[in-house]
Amino acid sequence: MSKPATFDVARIRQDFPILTQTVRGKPLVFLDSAASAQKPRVVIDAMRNAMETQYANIHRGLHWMSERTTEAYEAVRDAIAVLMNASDRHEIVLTQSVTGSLNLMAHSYGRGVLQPGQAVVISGMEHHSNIVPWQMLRDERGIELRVAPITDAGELDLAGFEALFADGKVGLVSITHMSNVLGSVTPAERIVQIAHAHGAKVLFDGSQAVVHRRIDVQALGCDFYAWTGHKLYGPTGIGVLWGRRELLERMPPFLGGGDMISSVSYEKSTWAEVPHKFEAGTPPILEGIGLKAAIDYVQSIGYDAIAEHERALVDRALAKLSAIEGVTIIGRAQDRGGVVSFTLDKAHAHDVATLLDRQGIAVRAGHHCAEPLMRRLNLDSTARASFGIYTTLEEIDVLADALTRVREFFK
Amino acid sequence: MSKPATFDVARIRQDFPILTQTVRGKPLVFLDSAASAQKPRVVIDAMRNAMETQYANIHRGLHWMSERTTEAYEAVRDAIAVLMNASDRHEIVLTQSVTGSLNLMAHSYGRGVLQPGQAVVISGMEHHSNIVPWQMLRDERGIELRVAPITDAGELDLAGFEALFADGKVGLVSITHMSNVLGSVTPAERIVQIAHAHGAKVLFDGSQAVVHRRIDVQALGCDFYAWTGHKLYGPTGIGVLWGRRELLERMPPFLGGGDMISSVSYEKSTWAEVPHKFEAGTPPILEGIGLKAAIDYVQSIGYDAIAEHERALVDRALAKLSAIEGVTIIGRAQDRGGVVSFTLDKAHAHDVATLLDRQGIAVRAGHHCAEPLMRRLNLDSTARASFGIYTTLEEIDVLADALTRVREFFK
Amino acid sequence: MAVDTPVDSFDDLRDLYQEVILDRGRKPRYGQRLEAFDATAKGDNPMCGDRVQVWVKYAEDGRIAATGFDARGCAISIASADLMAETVQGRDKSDTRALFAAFREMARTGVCPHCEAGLADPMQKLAPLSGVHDYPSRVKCATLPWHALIAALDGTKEASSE
Amino acid sequence: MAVDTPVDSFDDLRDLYQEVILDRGRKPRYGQRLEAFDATAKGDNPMCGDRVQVWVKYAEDGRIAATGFDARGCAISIASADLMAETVQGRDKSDTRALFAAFREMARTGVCPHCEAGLADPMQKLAPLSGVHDYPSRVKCATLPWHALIAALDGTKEASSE
Ligand SMILES: Cc1ncc(COP(=O)(O)O)c(C=O)c1O
Ligand SMILES: Cc1ncc(COP(=O)(O)O)c(C=O)c1O
Repeated sequence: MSKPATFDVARIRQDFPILTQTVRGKPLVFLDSAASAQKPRVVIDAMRNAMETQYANIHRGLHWMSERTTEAYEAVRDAIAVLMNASDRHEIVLTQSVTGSLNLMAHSYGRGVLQPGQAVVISGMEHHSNIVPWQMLRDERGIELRVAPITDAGELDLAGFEALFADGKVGLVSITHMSNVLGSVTPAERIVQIAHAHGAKVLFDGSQAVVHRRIDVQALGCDFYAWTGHKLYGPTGIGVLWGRRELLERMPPFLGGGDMISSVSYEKSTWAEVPHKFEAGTPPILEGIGLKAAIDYVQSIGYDAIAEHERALVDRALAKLSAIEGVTIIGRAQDRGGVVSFTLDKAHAHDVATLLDRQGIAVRAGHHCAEPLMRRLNLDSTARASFGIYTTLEEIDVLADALTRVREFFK
Repeated sequence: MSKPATFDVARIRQDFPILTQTVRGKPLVFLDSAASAQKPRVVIDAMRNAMETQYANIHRGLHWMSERTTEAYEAVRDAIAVLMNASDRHEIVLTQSVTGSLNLMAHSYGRGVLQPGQAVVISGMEHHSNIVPWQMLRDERGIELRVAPITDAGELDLAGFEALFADGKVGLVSITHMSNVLGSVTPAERIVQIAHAHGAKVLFDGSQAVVHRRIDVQALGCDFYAWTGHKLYGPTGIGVLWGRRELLERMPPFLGGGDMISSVSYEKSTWAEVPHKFEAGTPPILEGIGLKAAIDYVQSIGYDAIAEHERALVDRALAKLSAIEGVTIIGRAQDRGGVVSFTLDKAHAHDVATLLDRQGIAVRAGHHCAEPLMRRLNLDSTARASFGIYTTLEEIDVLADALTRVREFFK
Repeated sequence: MAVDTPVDSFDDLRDLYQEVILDRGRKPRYGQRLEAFDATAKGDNPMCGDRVQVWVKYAEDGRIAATGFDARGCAISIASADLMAETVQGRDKSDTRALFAAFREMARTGVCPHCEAGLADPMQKLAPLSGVHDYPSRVKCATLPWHALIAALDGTKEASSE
Repeated sequence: MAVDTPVDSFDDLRDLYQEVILDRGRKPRYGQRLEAFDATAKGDNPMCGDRVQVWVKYAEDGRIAATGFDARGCAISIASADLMAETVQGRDKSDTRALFAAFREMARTGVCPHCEAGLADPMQKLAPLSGVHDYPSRVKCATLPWHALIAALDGTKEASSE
C-alpha cells in the first residue's frame, strides 16, 4: 500500500520524544494508543510555553497576562469547530473528558429535556462511560435504556437497531462511532437517518473515531458529538461536546459555579450564554492550549494520510496475527479503525500482556471498560493492540514475532 | 519583620520562569495569584517529563508505561493526604477543580444523603462556586439554603451563624475557609463546634486557605474539605475533595463511567471502593503529576515561612494603600490571608486595573465571582491585589506608587 | 513619586485614556434621561457589571434628534456613551447602524480601513476610543452603549454585550 | 522468529514466568472443589476479572487438612492458588495468616527480610512468584487466592483484592 508523499512515519516519530525510550531493556513498542495517545513535542511545548511566558486565569481578567491567556485558550474552540466542521464556535462545550461530556448529556439533556417514559438507545458495544450515566438516569428518572444488538462480526445490527424505535418512545440515541474494543466503525449516517425518522436525537461517542477519521458533524447530520482530548494526542483533563445551538440552548446547566452565570443573587441566578452555561469554574486552561496544538498537529498531517496509514497497519496486523496458531481476532467488522483485539488459546490475556511487556511491547488486556460487550462475546478479556500516527509496520511485525514466542512459551 | 533564614524570595522567584517577563514594556508585577498562581519550574518539568519519558493511561494497564504512570499519578494522593493531615489516602477524591468538588458534594451528598426539608448553610462571602450548586439543589430538591451573615468588617457573624441552627434542620454547612475577595479567614474550629453541636456536617471551601496556611483536617475536626490545584502553584484541570471515609462510603456516586465501577451489566452496575467510586473516566493524569510537584515544592518551603512572608506583605499593603488619598480598603478582618481588595474614589475598578496593567501590574477588578457579597457591601466591583510566595515587598511599593499616579491621573 | 517629565508625566497612561475620555467619563454632556423620548433600551455586560440605559428622541424626518443615557460603569463606557450621543445626532437609523459597524471595527482592531469616506467626520470624533483594541476585555465597555442604542432603534428592550 | 540460543531461548520471559508457574498454571494439582469441606469463600478482582473460589477441610486438631480451588484467571493466579493449597496443608489458622503476610511482602517487594525463620521452607516453595513485584498490577493476581482462603478461615463469604 503506497503512502502519500506527505506521510513519513519516521519523521513523525521524531515529533514524539517518548518513542526513543526503552522498556525492560527493549525499544518501546507502544501499541496502547486507544487507551491514551502519546504527545508530540508541539503539545508539550505549548503547555510549557504557556506556563513559562503567558499564564493567568482567564475570561474575567483585565490585565495583559489574562487577556493573552484567554485568547490562547479560546483558540481551541475555533480549532475544534474547524476540526469537526461545526458551523458555530458557540456550539463547542469544553469538559473534563468525554466521560464529563456524556455525564453532562445524561444530566442536562437526560434530566432536563427527556421525559420519564421516554427511552435512550445505546448499542451492545459501548464503553462504560456511555452505559453507566444512562443507567443512573434510568434508575433515577424512569427513562428506559434500550440496547441495540450487534452481530457476531461486531457490527451494529441495523434491523435490530431500527426495531427499537417502533413504539415511538425513543428520545435519544447515544452510541459509539467506533468501538474501542473491536475497532468497528458504526454506520453513522444510517443511524442518524433512522433515529431522525423516528423523532429521536443522536449523540455520538466519537472518542475513538475522531482519532482515525475526519468528523464532519454537518455531513453526519447528528445532534451531538463527544470526544476526549488525550486520545487525540492532547493532554488529559479536557473533553469536548459539540451540540446544535438550539438544543444546547434548551438544556439546563449541569454544574454550577463561576463563569457559567450571568448574574447571581441568593433568590435566583441566571445563566451565561452557550457554551459558557455548561462550563463552570476555572476551565482546563493549560489543557485547552495543549489540545489546540494537538489539533493543529493532526491537521498538518491530514486525516487522509492518517486514515491511509492506519489502513495499512490494520491490514498488516490482521494478516500477521491471524497467521499465528492459536490467535483469534475478535471483531471482524468491514469498516474499522486502528484497534485490533485478540485472544490466544493457551494463555490468559493478562499473561499475554505481561509477556509482551517483557519484550518492550505495550498492549492492553482486560475488558477494556466494556464488560457487557465481553459478555456478548463470551469472553472474560482480550488483548488489544491499538495504533497511532507514529505506529510503524515494523512494530506490527515485532508484535507478531513476540506473540509467536509467547505462544511457544505456553505450549 | 524578620524572615526565617530559609525563606529567600529572590531565590524563590528564580523558580518561576514567568516572573522575568515584561508586560507593555514594564517588568511584570503579578498580583493576581488568588485567581490562579504561577507555576514553578518543578511543576512545568514534572509534566513535561511525564509526557517525554513516561506516559500512558493508568489503573488498568499491565504494561510498564502504564504501571509507572499509575505510580506517578497515585503519588499525588499520598502527597495531598500528608498536606492536609488526612489519616487515610482513600479519603482523597480527585476532581476537575474545586467547582467540580463542590458540585460533587451538592449532587452526591446533597441529593443522596440530605433529605428534602433539611437545610444547607453557606455564608455571605462565598464564591459563586459555593452558591450556585446549592441553589440548584434547593430549587430541585426542596432543600433550604440559608446564608450566614457577615459583619461590616467582613468577618463571619458567629451569633448570626449559630442562630441558623435553632430549628435543627441544618444538615450541612458549606462555607469558605478564606474569602477570595476580603481575605478574611473564617473561624473554622468554632464553625465545626457549632455545626456538630447541632448535628450538621461541615464542608470547607479551602481554595484560598490552603494556599496561605497549613490545613489539618483532623485538628479542624471538619467532615469535608475542598480546594483547587491551580491556585496552589499546580496545573489547571485538577481539584481535591477530602471527606471522612465513612461519609464518602455512604454517598452515592455522581459521575458514571470507566474506573468508578466494580462491575457493569445492563441490569445493574456496582461501584468501586472510595475514592474511585467518585472518579469516573480517565483522570487528570498529567495534572496529578504536576500537582504532586507543586505540593512537594510548597512543603519544601514550609507553611510557617509562607505565612510569615504573607503577613509581611499584607501588613505593608494595608499600610501603603490606606495612606493613598481616595483609596478604601474593603475588608478589615482580624484574621486574614494574602488578598487585599480596595476601591478608588475617582475611578471605576476596571479603569484602575487597566491603568495598573499599563504599568505592568496585574490586579483583578470586578465582582470576583462573589456578586452577593458585593451587594452586601454596596459595591459593584473592587480592585484586588493578591499575593503568592514569589511576591515581594518592593512589588507592593510599586503598586502603591502606581495607584497614586492613577489617582492623580483621574483627579 | 510621579515621574517628572517636561511634557506630560502621564504619557504612558494616555494611549488609552486620552484627555477626552477622562473628561467625558467624568462629566458626560448627554448623561441624563430625556424628558420626552420615543425609544429606550438597556444594555448589560454581565461579565463586568457595566449597565447602561439609552433614550432616543426622533425628529420628524426620522433622524435622531437627541440621545440621553444613564450609565453605571467605567470611564470608557461612559465616555463612549457620551461620544456616541454626540455623533449620532442628526443621523437616520441606517446611518447610525453603519456608524456603529465602523466604530466596532475600530474598537476591535484599532483601525477602520473599510470605513466609508462619508464617516470620516464622526469617526474622527470617536477615534480617541480606538486604543481599546489593545485591551480586548475593554472593547465591550466601549460598544455596550451602542448595543443599547441599536436595541432602542430596533424597538428591542434589552441588549447584551456581544 | 524465536531466538536461537543453546540454553533457553525464553530466558527473558522466565524472570516472572518460571517453569513451575507455567506448569501449575496449566495443570494445577489442587484445582477442584472438595467433596467434603468445612469452609469456602470467593475472591474477586474486579479490576481484571480474576475470580477464585476456595474450599477448606480441617483436620480434627483444627489444622488445614485439604484445600481445593476453582479459578478463572491468568497463569499467575492459578499457579499461586495451587502453590498456596500445597503450602498451607497441615498449618493452623494463625500459621496460615503468618504465611500469607510473609508471602504478601515477598510479592510486593521481591524479598521478605522479616520472614520468620520457621517459614523458610514454604517460602522457598512460593519463591517462584516473587517476580510479580516488578509488575505491580499483577501482585493482586498472586494474592487473590490467599485473600479468599483467609476469608474462608474467617468465616467470611467474599474477599476482594486489596
Ligand atoms: C474561595 C473560592 N472558591 C472557589 C473557587 C473556584 O475555583 P475553580 O474555578 O478552580 O473551580 C475560587 C477561585 O476562583 C475561590 O477563590
Ligand atoms: C469509545 C470510548 N468512549 C469513552 C471513553 C472514555 O474516555 P475518557 O476516559 O477520556 O473519559 C473511551 C476511552 O477510554 C472510549 O474509547
